[in-house]
Amino acid sequence: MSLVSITVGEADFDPASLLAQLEGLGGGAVASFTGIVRGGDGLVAMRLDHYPAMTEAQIARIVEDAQARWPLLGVIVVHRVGELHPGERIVFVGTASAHRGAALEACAFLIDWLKTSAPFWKKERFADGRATWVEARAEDDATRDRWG
Amino acid sequence: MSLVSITVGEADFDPASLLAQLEGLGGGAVASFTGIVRGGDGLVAMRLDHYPAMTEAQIARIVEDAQARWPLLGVIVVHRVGELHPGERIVFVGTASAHRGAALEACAFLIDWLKTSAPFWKKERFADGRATWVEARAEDDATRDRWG
Amino acid sequence: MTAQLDILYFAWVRERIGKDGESIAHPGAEVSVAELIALLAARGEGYAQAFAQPERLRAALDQHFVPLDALLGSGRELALFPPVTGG
Amino acid sequence: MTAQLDILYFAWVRERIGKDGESIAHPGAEVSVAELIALLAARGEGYAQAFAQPERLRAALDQHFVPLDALLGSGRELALFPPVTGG
Repeated sequence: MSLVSITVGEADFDPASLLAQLEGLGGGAVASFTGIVRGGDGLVAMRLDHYPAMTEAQIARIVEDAQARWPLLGVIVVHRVGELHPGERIVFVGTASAHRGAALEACAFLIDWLKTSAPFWKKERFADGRATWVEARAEDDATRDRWG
Repeated sequence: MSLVSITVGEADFDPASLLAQLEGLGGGAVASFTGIVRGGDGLVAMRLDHYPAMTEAQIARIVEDAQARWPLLGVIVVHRVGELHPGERIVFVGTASAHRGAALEACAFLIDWLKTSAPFWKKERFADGRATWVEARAEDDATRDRWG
Repeated sequence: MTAQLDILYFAWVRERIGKDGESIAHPGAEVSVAELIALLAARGEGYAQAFAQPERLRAALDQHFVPLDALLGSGRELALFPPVTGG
Repeated sequence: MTAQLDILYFAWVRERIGKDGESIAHPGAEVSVAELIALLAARGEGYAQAFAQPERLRAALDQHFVPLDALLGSGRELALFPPVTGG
């Protein structure tokens, strides 16, 4: 049995308590990634839409893929939706394993797949009034595809 | 200017406050790795020795190598020494960047190099009274060397 | 009783069409997602704009991603959207 | 005044020799780390045990890692130890 926790919602989260859960699983290695709304270019806010009926199930599939590849003691994924501002957290991926390579690689795998294969869409709003949907980047697909 | 913080000492640390420092640097990506003493096999305690006059300078060289390879906004390394017990944290590596690949790869690079190229030595003490120096693993050198 | 197909729209597909989704009479198991998109594109101005470049669309059938040449089969929920941009 | 070389021992090298380090008269710039290890091995039982398998040793000269065939040069501090096991 390993810990799997997937949360999709508007609320912020506390990376410390998530890390503490992973540290308590008895493995020697905990890795994490936190994505944050970047400011600059006049960005005022970002809105994250998603496909509620599908999102958590799809993230669970990605987590299962990671578990099939690496011996993981725990995986925590939190993905926020709704209105977010520069400096706010968007996403957290944390992994625990007995092996540092497994924890680090699974963490990178999970964020690469979340970016390209979970039903979220970002719309950016700028100080000059523009509001545009973020375009998917071929580079992100290529990064994901290196996992083979 | 980027944040570089290197701490070597006996005291425990709080990953949350370290992550908070990295999250505040304005990048979109924060990655971390925490190493923890694994129990099992009757391990009672571990002692970490180091080469005080060299340790921080050597870690600083490893951090400089990482900065030369990836555009990093911040790097925090904490490595504990002295007596540690199962479940206690040994090491923390945290990175911040505008790019998730840079943050994740630099984090993995730093822990791989810390394992193989910083002057620390672990001695394990077991319930049956044995106390043995941990042997370096060729596998760790190979993992480091994949960074080329 | 005729089977229904629930269609959901996300991101700029939703904005251009002006609604979150709709139910239609199921067009048939042998109809592909791409063929359905072509049918929908004829429904009006917003639809035409949303579906002008099918290569920019992605789809999920019963909450699993599918390629646009997938057949609707016995699927009951089809979502149409641009490539995802989460994370 | 004869130059000194401070030698430091870590981990099982320290334990076998039974001390943290010592100062010796600098053996000369042209002497290699490996040659100095061979000299030290003759100092007694603990030294002989610590240095029985030089291939298991690593070295740092003035706080930089060096290979065992490095020359001491004008180095003032030599540390001898097993391969590191931090992280």
